[in-house]
Amino acid sequence: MTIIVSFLVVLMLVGAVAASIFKDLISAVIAAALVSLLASILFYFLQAPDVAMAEASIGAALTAAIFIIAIRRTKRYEE
Amino acid sequence: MSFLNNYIYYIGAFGLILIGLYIILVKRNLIKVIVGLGIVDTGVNLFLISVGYITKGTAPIFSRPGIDSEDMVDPVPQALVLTAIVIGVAVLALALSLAIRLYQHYGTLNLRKIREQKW
Amino acid sequence: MRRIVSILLLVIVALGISLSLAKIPFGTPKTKVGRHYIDEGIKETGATNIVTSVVVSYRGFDTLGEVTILFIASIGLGAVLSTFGEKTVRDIEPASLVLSTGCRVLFPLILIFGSFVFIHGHLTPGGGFQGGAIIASGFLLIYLGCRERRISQLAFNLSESLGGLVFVVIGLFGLVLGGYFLSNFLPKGTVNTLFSAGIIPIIYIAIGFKVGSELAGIIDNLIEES
Amino acid sequence: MVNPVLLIAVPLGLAFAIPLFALFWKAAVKYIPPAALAFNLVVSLLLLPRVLENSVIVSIGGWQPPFCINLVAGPVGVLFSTIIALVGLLVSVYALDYIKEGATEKYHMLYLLLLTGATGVVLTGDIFNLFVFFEILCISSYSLVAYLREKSGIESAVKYLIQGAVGSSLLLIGIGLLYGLFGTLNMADIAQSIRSVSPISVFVPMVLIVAGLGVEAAIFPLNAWLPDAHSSAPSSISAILSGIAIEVGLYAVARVIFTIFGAQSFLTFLALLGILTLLVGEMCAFCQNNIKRMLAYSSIGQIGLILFALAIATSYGVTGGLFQLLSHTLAKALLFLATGYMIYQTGSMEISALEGMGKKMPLTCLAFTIGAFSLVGLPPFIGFPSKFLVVRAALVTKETIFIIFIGLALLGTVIEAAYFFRVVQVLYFKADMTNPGRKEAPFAALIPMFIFVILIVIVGIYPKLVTDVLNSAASELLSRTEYIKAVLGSIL
Repeated sequence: MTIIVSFLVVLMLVGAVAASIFKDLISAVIAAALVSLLASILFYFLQAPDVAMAEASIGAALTAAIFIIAIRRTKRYEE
Repeated sequence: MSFLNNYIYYIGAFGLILIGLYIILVKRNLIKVIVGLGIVDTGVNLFLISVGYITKGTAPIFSRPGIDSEDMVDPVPQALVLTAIVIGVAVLALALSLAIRLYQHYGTLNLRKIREQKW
Repeated sequence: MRRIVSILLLVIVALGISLSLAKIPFGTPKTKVGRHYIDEGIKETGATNIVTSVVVSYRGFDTLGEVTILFIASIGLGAVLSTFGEKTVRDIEPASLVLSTGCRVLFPLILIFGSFVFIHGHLTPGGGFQGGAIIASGFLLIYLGCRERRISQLAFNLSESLGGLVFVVIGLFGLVLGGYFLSNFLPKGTVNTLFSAGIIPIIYIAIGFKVGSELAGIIDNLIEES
Repeated sequence: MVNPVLLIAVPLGLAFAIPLFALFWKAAVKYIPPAALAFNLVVSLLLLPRVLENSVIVSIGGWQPPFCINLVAGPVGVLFSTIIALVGLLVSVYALDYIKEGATEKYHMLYLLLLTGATGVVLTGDIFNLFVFFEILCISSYSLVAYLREKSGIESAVKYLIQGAVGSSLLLIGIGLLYGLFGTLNMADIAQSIRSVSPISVFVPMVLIVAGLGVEAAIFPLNAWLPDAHSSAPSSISAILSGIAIEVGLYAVARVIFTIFGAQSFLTFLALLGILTLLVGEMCAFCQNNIKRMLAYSSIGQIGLILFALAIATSYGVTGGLFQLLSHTLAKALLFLATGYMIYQTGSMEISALEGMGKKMPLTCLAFTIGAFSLVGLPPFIGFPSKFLVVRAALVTKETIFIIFIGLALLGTVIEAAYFFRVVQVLYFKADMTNPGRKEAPFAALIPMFIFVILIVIVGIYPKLVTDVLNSAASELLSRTEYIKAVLGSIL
């Protein structure tokens, strides 16, 4: 169990670092959504199913969608 | 192993918070900064939930009769985090709408170039 | 330069927090309020999902504030983005037949699932926020798949303000009938059935409508306006 | 028997009802905020005599504290809610005529929700609930700063939002740490058990919470957003942000420091921060050519003085701080309201563009002058007794450090006098030859301005009118044990 959790945490931190590095904002947003998704799995492991549902639907899906809509209205690449 | 067992969630939570704060402090692109805000929010939420966890606990739901209430995890942080998630998405949506308007006015999202006002 | 200063700042923050965390060991029971909710929650509120009873009943005032925040965000977004009718007409490429039919088939199913989640909020995991978010994702699907459709902003606004009003009015009824704002003045019913827990399911349904229409309104504003 | 929860529930319900109202009777929407705030004012004034004897504790949902959220309507809370309702009512009357462009019904909703959030912050007795109401206050101010959708407004709203969002994340981490340490969120309950853990582990959450609240309270290193936001918002919103939002932030800081943590050792540091805030604010204000930016920096200076007075933490000091807070609220709201129509007439925010306005808009300029004199601290206006109380409180402590600080504060006042007199001189003594035709502000704007003027003069002449309330508010803020006993001992 600890190993799975550690793997997920490391993956999550890698996702966060990737969100900081990517110059393509859409990729950065996808990486941030991955962070949210992994966090929602961690919430499930922490016995918080309500929060896991909320994080997966609001944090990962809807936030990523509004980010992508906003990026389409502005600029895709960071200069 | 016991170190990992005890601290892995805290490490994850504060790792996210620190990476998010780093993005906010260092990055120039407004959308990137807003992504950073989202990551900080996720980290804070993970931290709150791990504060309420009890080793080998169960979810605080009496889904079948006769379930043992002794080792249920704390429901309060979960309620707080539900609130915090919604507040987070509200702030992000407002920030993105401002970013769209800002881009229409300035043609750029680079915060260092947007300096109409000075001290 | 900026980078070094920020990293130094972050190191200080990290040190401070880890200092304080040493006093909060992971995984040990240390809560006093939470214990009370677990022990007394079912008796006092009639909801089997303790998180729901905390969200709607014990800390219902927070939840009222929280739906207000979402309401403010959606109004503020409208105020910032609205163009007052002077829209530039964009040529929208219609989606393929398969995509738009698929969206039309899925949309009611998503709606039903979302409603199920918030109607059963007091019995199973889930509730107004999760159900509302699921409903909003159904609307997102419609916006992406059937682009020529547009749901009127007015419907969203009305549903938002009705949801909010129901919450406040139930609270005031509680004040009049039970003596406390948001007190549970309805009979609690049989635990673990749909019609139980008094005002909790009613409030969660109101929240579900409100959150769903607010999130959908935010998406609508972002896609259509500006 | 009036229930304090109505102060929050009724405006909230009315704000939710505005979209429904707009459907049937659009013209009436703008009268809802004045109506709601008038209701709040009446309820607060009805509560005021009662809470002077005993704090009214109401629990939400009918459970015992600490198991539910409770509202604590003590002297401080009701004093603040009265100020919020009064200033909010006057400014909303002003806005009836001032706000014409944009989505006006959205303006009125956001305005009402902002003030509801402020009322919630001052009344709540639960730290997470405080965070939620704080977010209501902040998020509605972000959107209102951007309301005009001009270049500068959007830019300052973005800056404000980013700093505010980081601040609220820090606040939430602090609250999480407190919950981890004590397992409760009720402020009285935390205060009761705060001595049971070592001071060092409480120190980190305290710093995080004060830093998070300090962003909104504009304490020195955290106030970069303030001049931009206050100068580019519509003038009625600048009046509210300067007159109410910062003050509510300061209240939250004071409540956290005094009641929850009871941190004596932190106070000298806060006094230092206050004096730094004051000097930085006044000096920057002196250099400004833009009148709204000048007023915004002057708010920073005043906030510094209030923070310093609160950090003296004697009965005199806190009374003086609260009095100074009241006088700043009235005077600064008046100044922004008067400036709003001056800018509207001249079309420019430069101070030099205001030449000869004393002839064109005599009443507005008279109101501006009275506000400026009161802020500087001239008798017979309210600023004089309040500054006098602060100075006396600092001298009575007989501690060298506070006496040095109050000397610096008086230096700040001299700078303040210099830049306000400069503006007054431009208004009256620089003759402007072009078109001296009078063009006064409309009636709906003059009435609230002159009510402010009357309040400033009356309280300036008879400070006794408010000192009783301020005294008992100060003693409530300072006595932790009374607060704990009131909340955990008696349930309404």
